[in-house]
Amino acid sequence: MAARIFALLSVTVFLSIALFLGCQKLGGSGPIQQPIAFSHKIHAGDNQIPCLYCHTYADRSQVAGIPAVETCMGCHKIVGLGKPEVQKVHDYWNKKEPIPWKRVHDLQDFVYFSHKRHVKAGVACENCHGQIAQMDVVEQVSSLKMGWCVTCHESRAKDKEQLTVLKDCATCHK
Amino acid sequence: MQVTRRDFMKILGATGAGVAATSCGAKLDKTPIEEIIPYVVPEEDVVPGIATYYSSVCRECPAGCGLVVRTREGRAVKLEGNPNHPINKGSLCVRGQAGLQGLYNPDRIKGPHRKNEVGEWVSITWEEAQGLLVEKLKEVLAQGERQRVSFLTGNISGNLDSLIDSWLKIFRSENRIVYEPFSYESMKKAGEIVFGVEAVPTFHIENSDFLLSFGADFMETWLSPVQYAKGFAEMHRPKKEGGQGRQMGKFVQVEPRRSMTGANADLWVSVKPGTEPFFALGVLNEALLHLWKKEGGDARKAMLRSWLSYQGITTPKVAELTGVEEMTIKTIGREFASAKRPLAIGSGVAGSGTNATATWVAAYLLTAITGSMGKTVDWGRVQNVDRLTPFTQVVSWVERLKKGEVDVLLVHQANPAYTLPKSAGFSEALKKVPFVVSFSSFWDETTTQAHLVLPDHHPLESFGDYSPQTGIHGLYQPTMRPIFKTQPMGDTLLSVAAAFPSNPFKEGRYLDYLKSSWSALYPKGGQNGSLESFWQESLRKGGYWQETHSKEVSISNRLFTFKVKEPVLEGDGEYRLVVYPSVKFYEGRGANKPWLQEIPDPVTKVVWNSYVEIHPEVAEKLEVRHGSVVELRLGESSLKGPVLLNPWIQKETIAIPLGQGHEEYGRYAQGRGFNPLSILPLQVETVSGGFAWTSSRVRMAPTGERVLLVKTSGSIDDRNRDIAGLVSFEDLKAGSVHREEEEIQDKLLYDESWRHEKGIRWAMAIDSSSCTGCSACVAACYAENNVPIVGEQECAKGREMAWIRIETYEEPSTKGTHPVNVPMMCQQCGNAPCESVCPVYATYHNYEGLNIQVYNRCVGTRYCSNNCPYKVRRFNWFAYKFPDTFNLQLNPDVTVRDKGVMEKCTFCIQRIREVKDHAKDEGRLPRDGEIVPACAQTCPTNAIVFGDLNDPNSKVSRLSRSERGYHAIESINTKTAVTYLKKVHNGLRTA
Amino acid sequence: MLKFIRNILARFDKTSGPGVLAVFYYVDAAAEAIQGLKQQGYKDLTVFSAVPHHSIEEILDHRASPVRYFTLFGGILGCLSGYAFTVWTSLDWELPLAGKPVVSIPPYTVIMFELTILFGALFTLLGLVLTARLPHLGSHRVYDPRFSGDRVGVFVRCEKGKSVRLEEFLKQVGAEEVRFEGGV
Amino acid sequence: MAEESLTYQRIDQDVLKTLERPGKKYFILLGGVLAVFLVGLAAFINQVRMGLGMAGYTHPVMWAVYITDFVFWVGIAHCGTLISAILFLFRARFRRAVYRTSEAMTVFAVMTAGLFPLIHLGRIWNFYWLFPYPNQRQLWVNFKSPLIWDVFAVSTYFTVSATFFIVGLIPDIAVARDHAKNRFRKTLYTILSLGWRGTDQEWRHYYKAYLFFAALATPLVLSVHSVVSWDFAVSIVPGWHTTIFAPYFVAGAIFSGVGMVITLLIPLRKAFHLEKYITVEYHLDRLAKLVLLTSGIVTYAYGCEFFLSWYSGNPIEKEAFFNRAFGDFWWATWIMITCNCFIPPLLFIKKVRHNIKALFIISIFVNIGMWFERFVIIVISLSHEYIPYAWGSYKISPTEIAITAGSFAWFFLWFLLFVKLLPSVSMTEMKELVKPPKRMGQS
Repeated sequence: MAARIFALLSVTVFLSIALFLGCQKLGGSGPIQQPIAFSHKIHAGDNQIPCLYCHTYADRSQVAGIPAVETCMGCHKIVGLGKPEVQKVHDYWNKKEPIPWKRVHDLQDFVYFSHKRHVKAGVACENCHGQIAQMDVVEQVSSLKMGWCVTCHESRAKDKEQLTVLKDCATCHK
Repeated sequence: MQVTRRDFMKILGATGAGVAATSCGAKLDKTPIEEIIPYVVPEEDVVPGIATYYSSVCRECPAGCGLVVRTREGRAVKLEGNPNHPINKGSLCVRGQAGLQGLYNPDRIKGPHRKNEVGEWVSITWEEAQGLLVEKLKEVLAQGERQRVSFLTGNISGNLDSLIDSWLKIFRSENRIVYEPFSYESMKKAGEIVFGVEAVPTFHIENSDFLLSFGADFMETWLSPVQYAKGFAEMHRPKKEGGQGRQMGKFVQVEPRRSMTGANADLWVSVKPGTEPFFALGVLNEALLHLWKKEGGDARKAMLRSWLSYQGITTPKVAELTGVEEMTIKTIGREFASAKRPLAIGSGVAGSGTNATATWVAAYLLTAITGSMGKTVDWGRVQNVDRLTPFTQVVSWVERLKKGEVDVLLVHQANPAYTLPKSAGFSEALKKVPFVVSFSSFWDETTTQAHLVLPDHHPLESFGDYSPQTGIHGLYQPTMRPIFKTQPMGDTLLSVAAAFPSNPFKEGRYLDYLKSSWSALYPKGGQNGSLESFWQESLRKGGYWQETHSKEVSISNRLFTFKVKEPVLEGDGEYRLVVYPSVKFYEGRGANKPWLQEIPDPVTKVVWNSYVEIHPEVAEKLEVRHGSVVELRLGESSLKGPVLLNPWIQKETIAIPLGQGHEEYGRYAQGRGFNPLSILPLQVETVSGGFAWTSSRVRMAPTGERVLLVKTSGSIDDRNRDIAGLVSFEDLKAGSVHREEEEIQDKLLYDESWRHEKGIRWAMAIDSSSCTGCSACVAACYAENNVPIVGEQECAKGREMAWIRIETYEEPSTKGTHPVNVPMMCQQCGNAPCESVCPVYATYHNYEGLNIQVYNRCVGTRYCSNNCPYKVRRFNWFAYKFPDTFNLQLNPDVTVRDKGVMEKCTFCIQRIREVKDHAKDEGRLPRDGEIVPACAQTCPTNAIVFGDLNDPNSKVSRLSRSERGYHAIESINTKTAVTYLKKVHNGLRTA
Repeated sequence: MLKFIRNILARFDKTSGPGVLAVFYYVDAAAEAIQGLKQQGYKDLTVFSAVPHHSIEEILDHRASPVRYFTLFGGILGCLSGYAFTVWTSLDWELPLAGKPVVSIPPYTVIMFELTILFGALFTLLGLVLTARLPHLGSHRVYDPRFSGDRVGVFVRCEKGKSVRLEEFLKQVGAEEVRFEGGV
Repeated sequence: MAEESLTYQRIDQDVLKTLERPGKKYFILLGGVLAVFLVGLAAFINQVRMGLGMAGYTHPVMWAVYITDFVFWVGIAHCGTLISAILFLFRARFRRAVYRTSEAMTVFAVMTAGLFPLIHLGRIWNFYWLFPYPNQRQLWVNFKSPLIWDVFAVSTYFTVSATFFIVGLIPDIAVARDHAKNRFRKTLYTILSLGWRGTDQEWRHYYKAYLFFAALATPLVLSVHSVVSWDFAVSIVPGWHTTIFAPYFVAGAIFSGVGMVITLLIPLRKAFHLEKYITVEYHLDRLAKLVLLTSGIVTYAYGCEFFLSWYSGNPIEKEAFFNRAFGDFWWATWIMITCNCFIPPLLFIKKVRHNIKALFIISIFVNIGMWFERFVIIVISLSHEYIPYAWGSYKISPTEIAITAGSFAWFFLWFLLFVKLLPSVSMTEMKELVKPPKRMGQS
């Protein structure tokens, strides 16, 4: 009798701990359906278009920037005509409407993150975004959680002084 | 800068840059997937995540300060003064800072409206609206009578002004009223009487060494408050220049109720209301006497003396009349006369009775006889108030309205139903006008009585120009796409005009009209380059300023026929009523801006309400206390309001601020406080025809009720705790002011040697001597740091969220004659008591000496606030909402704090970060003065200086070493990063 | 499964029988019986009582309980882990606070103290559980509910065949009731 | 002495009688307490939803009733441990009859107290950040913060006192188990008794362990209230920053705790007819004397505080204490002084001490006075700190009243369940007082 209850209790405790840890999911997201089946593999992989060609602000602003429809049209006025997904771009362009992309990489609003600083520090896009050039549908590869950021910041510090700066809360929290 | 381009711009067209929405909520699961909306065509000025700045002009009052508007992702997020503008030189006042809340106000009229048969407002399209107006105007035109169309505007100098005049001519009308509640008629008139020049000059307060003001509130609302506050700070600064030892100007303010300006005076003289002219003449008399003794007599002096005796002025008589001691009058007269470049001004609104012109006559004479007229008064640069319709004409225009002599009335930037005294009967007159059109942005008291509303763009959304003074042409431009379906009034007028055959305008759009008119300035400038580049350059700079040449004036003979009259007072009450303009609301236009409602009045520290100021002894007599409601009665009219005790007011005087008591206007203004204009009699200044604000005697009786009247101040006595510092200029000059370094060493449990002395330590130096208490910094902080407003009930619990507050202490040792303003924000202590008590490291000391608050780490134990000796931490008691459309103003660089989180000032760390980011791109360190926190940026008197304390050459470290420097409550060894500089008062020698 | 655990536990249980259980009313009678049994060379004695009685304890003459070592060990472990944990976490992410050194021992003393007590108490509990073999999950056959009341019980392990002499002895010294209990 | 007339059997009978099926009155009482608790719970849930602004906090007064309640309940807890552990080590005879009740009170009071630091959190949903556990953020807690000391002190205190309580119950529960008639109770007691049989081996280790528990609980009880007092004393708030706080708080805690024990015992002994076990002349008399002693210490501490603030010459400190006595909250201070300094000395009079009603009323006054002591220290000190401009006031809100009432209900809920489920007088310890049945003595 007593033993049974003891067993039950310990299972409950174990489960609740597991549940608690499970809630704090550490991985990234799954693939997200976009309004246009845009493939980074075709653009960045097969066609070798540099990241900064479309994400033009990555080396000069906090945000990398999502290309304007005009940018898409720059090529697709000529390239890929007739393909149904490209036609969608034309539709948006003709309607003068922006494309409602779904956000894949979303940082919390209390985080200050500057693409510029990271790009200038020589952090490759793939470090955080993964092998984008091989993804048909982009998914979040890194957790983008604080611990993940801190681990990288720690590893990149050359000396103690730099570590202090890189691990200062105010470096990333606003 | 093409509007067509901007048409593509999405207001919220974001990009990916964090639009500061909610924030700190812990989210265990993934948040719902957001959408990112890119541009269709990229905006060439806009890089998402990077601020873009546009020059503009502040249109919150007629002063016309220059603006630089910070925009992010196509939204204006912060207003700052234009550093190159000759008037405000980079600073803004509290009203200017709050301009954004006019732009984003949720109570703005969101499109054109028509009143239907049953008196309800119906939303219509612009085509319908313009059609309706055209139809009405055609009817009027068909009748063939002149002057049937009337146009009422506020002070809108510049091209819009001339456009309206030409536009009216289409309808054979010159019936144009330019109405401002504060219109300076007595000043203009006095200029004419004394010098034969009917104008309002500019004053160079910075050049004077003795300023005597008869109630002019030049740091609050009078003419150009930022400009004059700057001038005052320069004049009143203990200077070391010139190798002649230290110098510092003196300032004497004469008024019945101590205003914020008066609180900054070296000597505040309390006179009976309405007797300012006699006091001024008394001082003139003494000054003349002194000059006579010093320089000997001459014909002019003799004439003036005989003129004075014609007025019946003798010092004992003046003393008796004004209630001021003879010695004081003599001292002021003597000191004035012996100053090198004295300046006398006055009166302001609060002191203008029926004889206000006389005060100005005396003031001009005082400046003139000492020979400093050219140095301290500039007649070559005059204020644009000459365009204003004199009050008497406004009154007679209202009478004409009552008689039904106007068929169509158009109202722009004016709200006479609120700002005219009720006794003028404007509301009744309005009912007699068959068709009233309002261009207002708000449902104010006049607009709600209109028939058609054609809401104008906010100035920050439109093109325009404004010229506040001779040679200063401010130019403003759209800084963002309009939020609502509004239309610039210029465009509306032009397209209406196009429906008439006699349309004199070539241009179809106001921008083209403005541009072509602007070209008229082009040759004057003698510019190189094309007209277009001049236009672009003007847009970039925020206007075009010309040099002016000062004009000599001399005393005219007309003066000698001028006779000062006794003030006329209406009513038979015991108390004289003084009504004064509010530094926050002006005459009431600011009342629907919640920042202005929540920022405490600099003098009374009251929020969200208005009040009847009475002397404590009177309160004792009437057996009322703070918040007790009294009834004021004048003839038939009466009003009720809560009492506020003010020791710095004449005993037989009661004072009421303007600005509250709106019946309409918006959710923040409506039904709040009371409007003293509802009781004021229609008294006119006898000589100039201006409105006599102070001309009534009222009865006062307690009602027995008591209401909430929230003051944010606890005690105004600093109890010798080293919070407020005060020294006399004499001591400073004699070198007897020393830094009281309270070095506490070897008394600590811990060794302090680990603390970094290398690297950067961000710090501030705040000069109490310069701080006027104007609270512009508070508004700037609200705007910059997404500080929420909480409302009156919450303020009553001290829950206002201001990160910086102006603490005003009345030193008991000086019997309250020198209140000291201490702007109090987080002191970024080296030994911060808040840090060690936080259980989760949400607050800690960073490597640049800042006391960081990590909002999303905070669990809300509030221990840090308890342990903060300066009480500068604020707690989010609720989830404070930023209602639509105020949320568009939020600064994306600053987190919006969630409920349950502690927050505080971190010296605008987002600005530090921005500058450091920029400097790093250039491979250097931030330069001294490159980082400017919002409070320091806007301060009209530059009282706040920010920089690196560890750099011995930085401005802040030099100031921190000043002999006047001290740290607040130094004895508790918090090692604060803020150094306060003691206030210096330059008292008058009474010998 | 449960049976298996029970079997294992029973091996360490002196009361798991077989043996003779005597019930006494008088404490001194029980004491006398125990004394006698000891003299006769019976070692596997178990005494049941509602409260411990000095007279019986003296006769049984047990060694001091080893629980104290658990307490001592727990206390020392708590103190050391309090020290190590506070210091290590401070150094793991150095956040300067209020002008105090990153590792400041005085405030950590409180944690060290609390953990000393906590670990001391928990190890004492562990010691109690281990030494007193609690919880007793085994059989309650060798027990009488009256033992928690006012009776004293004495249980002597012995083989079934050898019980008769013992039973007689126990009755003789004043046992109210004597019975033989088989094993598990 | 009363216990001379007692026998083992009698003790079992009398005490086990308290565990019999409760009457109607009990259920009415339980229902009432539950209702109040639910009101408090509703107020709390609303507060979590809306924000802490529902409480009466103001800008300078950022701690108020919740922390007052916290310190109050922690204080209440202390007396139980004093009686069960410290007096155990001192072998005080009078503790045996009353220690079980007071120990139960300790455990329930800590359970109540422990709620308040959570209730007062701005973001209670992040409360677990206060515990040092490995997390992906790589962040730890700040061990320099007195609040973390609190986390450790209170959780240690709860663990140790609950263990002490439960271990102490084992032999008694075995008795109850052996007499239990219905199935529910039988099961419950079987589990809780851990199969206790009272063998000589069990007793041998049990007593040693119990002694060590008592030995560990003794410094712990002193430390916990010291740590609680350091929440205040370690800060720089004038009126908080005092070296006297730790001993003064400990004494105050025992004072309030004994008050609460008396408040609980008087109705208990009447309801359960335990007058023989808990006597006026002996047990309550000793407790009353303890009240007298601690009231004296507390009075002395008040005197010291006021004297030192005056003698220090520190104007800020002086002003804080002047404000305490004559400021906006003068009434709270004078309630405190009246209840804690002036009323308890009535117990010097034997007649008062031995008068059940008088004793009960005085004990209630002690409870009120001690609640106000914490209120005075927390609220008044915070309302007048260093910056005169930021001085403020405070007004209690309905939410705070509801939650405070709910906390009392929560406490009594547990206590009511306790008295009917577990023996509220220790049978084992009572038996130790009674001479065991002996042949020799009989004849």
